[in-house]
Amino acid sequence: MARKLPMYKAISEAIAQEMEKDENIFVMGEDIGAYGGIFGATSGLLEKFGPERVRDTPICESAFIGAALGAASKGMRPIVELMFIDFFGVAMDQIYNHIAKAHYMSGGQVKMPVVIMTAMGGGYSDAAQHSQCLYGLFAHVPGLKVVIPSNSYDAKGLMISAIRDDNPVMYFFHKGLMGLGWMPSPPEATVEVPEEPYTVPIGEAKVVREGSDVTIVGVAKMVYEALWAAEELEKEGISAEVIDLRSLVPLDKKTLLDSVKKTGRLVVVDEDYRSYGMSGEVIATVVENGISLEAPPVRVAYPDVPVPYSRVLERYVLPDKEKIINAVKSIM
Amino acid sequence: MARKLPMYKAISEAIAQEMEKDENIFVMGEDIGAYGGIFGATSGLLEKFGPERVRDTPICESAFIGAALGAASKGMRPIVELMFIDFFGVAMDQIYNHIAKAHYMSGGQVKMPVVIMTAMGGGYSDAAQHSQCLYGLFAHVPGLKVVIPSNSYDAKGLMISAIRDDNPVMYFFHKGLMGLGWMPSPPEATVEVPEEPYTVPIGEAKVVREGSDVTIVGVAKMVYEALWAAEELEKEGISAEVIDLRSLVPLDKKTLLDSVKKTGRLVVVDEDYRSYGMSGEVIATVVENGISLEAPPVRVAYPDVPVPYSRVLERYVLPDKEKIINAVKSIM
Amino acid sequence: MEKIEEIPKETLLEIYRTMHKIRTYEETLAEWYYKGKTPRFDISAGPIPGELHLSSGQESAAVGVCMHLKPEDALIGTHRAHHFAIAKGVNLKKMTAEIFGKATGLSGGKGGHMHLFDASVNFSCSGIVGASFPQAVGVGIAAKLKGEDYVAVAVGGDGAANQGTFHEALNLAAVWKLPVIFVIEDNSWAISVPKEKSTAVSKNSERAAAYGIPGVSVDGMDVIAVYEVAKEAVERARRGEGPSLIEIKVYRLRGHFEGDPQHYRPKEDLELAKQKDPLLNFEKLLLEKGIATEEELNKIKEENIKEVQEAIDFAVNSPYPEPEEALKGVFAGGE
Amino acid sequence: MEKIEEIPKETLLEIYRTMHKIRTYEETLAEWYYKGKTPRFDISAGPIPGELHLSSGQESAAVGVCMHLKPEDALIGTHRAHHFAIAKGVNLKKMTAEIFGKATGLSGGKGGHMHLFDASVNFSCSGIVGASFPQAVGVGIAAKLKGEDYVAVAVGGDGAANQGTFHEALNLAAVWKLPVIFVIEDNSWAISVPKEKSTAVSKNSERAAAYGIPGVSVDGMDVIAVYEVAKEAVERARRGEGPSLIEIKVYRLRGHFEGDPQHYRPKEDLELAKQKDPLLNFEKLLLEKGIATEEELNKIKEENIKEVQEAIDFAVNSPYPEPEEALKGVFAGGE
Ligand SMILES: Cc1ncc(C[n+]2csc(CCOP(=O)(O)OP(=O)(O)O)c2C)c(N)n1
Ligand SMILES: Cc1ncc(C[n+]2csc(CCOP(=O)(O)OP(=O)(O)O)c2C)c(N)n1
Ligand SMILES: [Mg+2]
Ligand SMILES: [Mg+2]
Repeated sequence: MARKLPMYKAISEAIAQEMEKDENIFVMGEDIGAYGGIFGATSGLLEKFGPERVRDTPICESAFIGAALGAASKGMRPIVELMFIDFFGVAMDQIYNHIAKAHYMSGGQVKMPVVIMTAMGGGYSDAAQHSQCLYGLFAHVPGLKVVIPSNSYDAKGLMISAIRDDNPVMYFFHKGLMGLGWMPSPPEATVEVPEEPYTVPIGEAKVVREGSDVTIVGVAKMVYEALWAAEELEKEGISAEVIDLRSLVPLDKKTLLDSVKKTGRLVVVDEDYRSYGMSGEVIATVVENGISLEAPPVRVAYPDVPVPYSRVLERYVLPDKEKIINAVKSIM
Repeated sequence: MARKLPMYKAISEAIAQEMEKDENIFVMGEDIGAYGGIFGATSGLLEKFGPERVRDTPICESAFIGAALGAASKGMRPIVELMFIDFFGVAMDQIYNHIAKAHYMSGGQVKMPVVIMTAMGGGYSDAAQHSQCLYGLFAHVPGLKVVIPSNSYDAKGLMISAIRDDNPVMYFFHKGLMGLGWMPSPPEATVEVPEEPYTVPIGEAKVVREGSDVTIVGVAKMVYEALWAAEELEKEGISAEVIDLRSLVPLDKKTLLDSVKKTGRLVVVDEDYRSYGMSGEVIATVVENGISLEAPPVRVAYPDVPVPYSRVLERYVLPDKEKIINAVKSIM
Repeated sequence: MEKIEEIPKETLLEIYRTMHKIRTYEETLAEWYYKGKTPRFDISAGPIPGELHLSSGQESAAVGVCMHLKPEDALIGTHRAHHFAIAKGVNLKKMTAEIFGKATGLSGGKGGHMHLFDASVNFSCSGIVGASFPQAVGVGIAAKLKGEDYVAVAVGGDGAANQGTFHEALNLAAVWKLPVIFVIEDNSWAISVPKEKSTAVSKNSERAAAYGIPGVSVDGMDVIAVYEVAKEAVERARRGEGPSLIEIKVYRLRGHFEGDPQHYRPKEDLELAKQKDPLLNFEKLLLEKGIATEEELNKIKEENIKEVQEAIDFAVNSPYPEPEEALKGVFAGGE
Repeated sequence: MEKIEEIPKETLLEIYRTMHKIRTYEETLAEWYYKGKTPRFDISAGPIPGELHLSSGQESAAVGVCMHLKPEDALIGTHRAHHFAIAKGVNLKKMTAEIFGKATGLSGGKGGHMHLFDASVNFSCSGIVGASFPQAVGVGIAAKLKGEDYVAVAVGGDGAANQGTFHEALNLAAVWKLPVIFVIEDNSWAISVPKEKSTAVSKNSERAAAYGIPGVSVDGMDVIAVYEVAKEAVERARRGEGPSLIEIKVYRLRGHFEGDPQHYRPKEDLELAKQKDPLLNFEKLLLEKGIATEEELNKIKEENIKEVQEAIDFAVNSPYPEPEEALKGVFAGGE
């Protein structure tokens, strides 16, 4: 198992392996066929499974995401790609009012094993409508599981879990972790991936670095910024624990609370907008559980501004290692 | 000024008075003309201003909300009604990717004086797709101001502020506060409303009851539940301060922090879904500012479940006076 | 098109029975709805709280279409869906219990009148205008991928035909040649907005051309005409020849929802609706043509009244769900 | 329709000038885009980071339409909008600076290539497919309410015509008889998905019937044909007679975006595009008909090259914005 795979290949491998086993799985989305997905997450699938099971759609996100509901109601297990999460606004009704609620509203009669996978994240000057994270929105509305892998091992395992789950799962991948040749990606995200199928449980966070002075919590690309910050802090004698939440819904409160109990300090790093989102939720979860902190918790979050285009502007607002280091130091 | 008005009339009066002064204001939405708005917020406007300025639309929320952007770009000041906030998912793209961002993305060239008013809230068995609050979602994305009046005085003043604001304002009204004959509404929401136009500033919370032992924070209908709880608590010797946030964006941090500094305890009441929303943000805002609490903060929020239909089920999940009382007692 | 004479009597009586059952059901439900809501109307009060959208006057649309459907066929309705539910064979007792918010309801009281689900006959509906169209497309995909011959029917009102989902779904179904029948139930009103002020064409069937699919407008006064048109569309879909669009002209006998003051509605329009009653019309036809006797119809009526009463009794006598149920069932297989 | 002979030479040369300017601009920008991105393509690197959608091959659509527009008329473009921006008269220097992310850009570097705004000529565009249609409707409302005779043009690709917003906006504009021209720029592709796999009709102009408005398909190879068709639609709108739909068939000379490997695209399709070059075609026509001499055209070319170079120089030599600018300007009138 010395095989390293970039995240985009880990995802498409997971889908392919599950599709081989289960005829009910099929994939829909824009440019997911011949193109293989703009970010490669469906690469090779059309060749393997043909155009019936790997369906390039017209541009009509409401229709094909709504269609996932109809197909699921008939026992299918659709995987749909929403090319960028930024586009959710044209299809949100089908996602959150129908797919997310059908199980509950039907008193359990209907199951919705739908995976909605989508690209998120900025850092390459794609500006205000192609760089957002927005996972906080989906974590806010009930009925959707929300997962966000940060490396290719988790990407495969979480995708297989998402496909096998009988509930709708929002599967976010960060463009800047996919290991695409044309998009910068930290080499750390491309890790060893077993050939055989395996699962990473939805709802389990991971302590990716142990430490004793402060807990840094993040997802996706921010996990690396946190790890790099932790390395620097180490040199200055500050021992940071880093948690990769991996799932926002369900949230692994235990791992989070155990860590903060131990360290007594909390920094939340969030590439999604700062207010009314993930960073607030993590902090509230910690404090409402009565964990006493040695210093106020700090957020290193994307500020409440649209994503600007110009590189200098975007860099200024994106959370990064330096900002995390400063945040940690501010509470030591 | 001994004139009491129900909230729905306060809103339509505010709109009418502004429309009289400014020809650029017009109203669009479903059933806002002859019907006067399903919840009465536009009652009387068609008669006063005619069908050109009070436009009943087809059912096409993306189109008429997107049209608000185009009209605003030409100097108009559109008010659009989204009949229930639950329907946001069919029109969200125009709201958050365009109306909310146009000013920033254009480097200030374009102004978006758009008011999107919308009904929220449950409690009358309208079930999963007609009872939600969802203000947390709009507070999360940048570029939208978010206001939520709890009584007819604030309703008029905030509507006038919203109309005069050069920025997009999401104006939420709770159906159960409108003072409609056919929908239960606490009499306290129907207060004296001056005839002449006046403003309630966006971004200012209000301490609606002073107290010293605990701060209870809420919006809309939850303000009354909090007040009723406070009355009961008073009898037991617990002095609760109640804050009506009124605006979520901008959030009046000062009023919030001052109060919690004084009381040392915090209960957040939220009819929107519990996780990743308003309740978390309020708690995080308090603790990240280093305010030391005598007990962990508590949320009395709508749990992360779709709104059930049956009265017994809905009552069980809606935050109310009893739940607030229990929450407060749990931290005394 | 078949003439009424060529349709078996059994079928005609079945059509009558279902239409009459729907009318009986709706009018009975209306009575129950107002219990606890008089003298002052309070939407949250009474045994049936919340909004209630009844379908009286529109029975022919539901029955004409559903006569051709098997339980495996899916039907996805709107906020106004009782008639389609009944015609599709949804369990009437459980449906009524759901509308009364009872534990014995289709969804144990979680769904309610706008969210009726009966998986055993592939029925569902929702409160979002236009949401049905894409969902039916998905059923069509499933049929195609599984090689089954079931079809999907999406219902929308005349108002729904102006939503973006209408366009997206028809295009997608057409491009993929899916077994979907799109039904526009045109009652001339979207709440208070009349069709001519909302819709740029007089007949939505004209919009079928935008997707290269057949489009027909049919008079809902004539349930047999609806039956014939729907037959063709369903058969076409089953044969794998792709989607169709049917617009059925009906008249709304009641308000948009119960409690609707209908100030916006010209009196003549309501009068017209009463004259365009498809149930009375069909009854007259059956009698005039000598297809059925008064006695036969009366017997059906009595059976319907009894069945509806039993459903109401079942609902009324059923227990409410345990409150804690509200917290359960968000996710399958979990908590 | 006017013949080319009836159009003033001045106008024809103006058309040529703008088409050629666009082509020159796009090909120059492409060169700059790849600076810093070779040998390994890195989308985030170089003087122009992010996605870049160029319009080479589609100039006739922009110029044919915009020749009829005044600065007060609004044009709302798509992710691929440079040609429309230039034809609409957007300040080329500021536009280029914006694309280079500079402080002197239209939006001070906040918008970027997909979000070009020039309020002085009522130009805007965005990165969301189908978003332009409703927005143009709003401009139409403003014109109507203010009693002004300006019009709005919404541009969308062939892919955008399957979005729900297309349907909603056309219906709304038709119902309200607004001065809006909907332009579908059909380059046969939505990224990798060919039109015939996404669109249930061969010509989107057929969809105009669904809204009772005029619909025309026109060959973008012939810029004069586009010019004529657009003239009619714009005049109609100005006269208050309501919206029109125009589909313009063009060919995409480059990838969907720069860096697009175009594996999905048959070689013949790219070859065809090269043969269907509207700029070369028009140049040939002008010369063959003796309307212009090579010298005249060469002069125009040189002027364009110079103007483009000046715009690039301006952009390159402009400063980047101050980083803290990122936090400012979310709300008007406040910090
Ligand atoms: C997306 C959305 N917009 C608006 C509404 C509010 N609403 C409910 S029913 C209705 C009118 C529907 O008219 P039509 O489609 O003709 O159906 P009808 O009620 O006449 O059966 C409206 C506007 C909604 N439920 N969903
Ligand atoms: C709502 C939305 N869905 C998907 C995309 C991704 N996307 C960007 S351009 C494009 C293709 C557009 O095709 P078309 O409308 O024909 O325009 P063209 O690129 O050919 O000019 C897609 C799918 C988007 N930007 N917005
Ligand atoms: Mg209707
Ligand atoms: Mg195209």
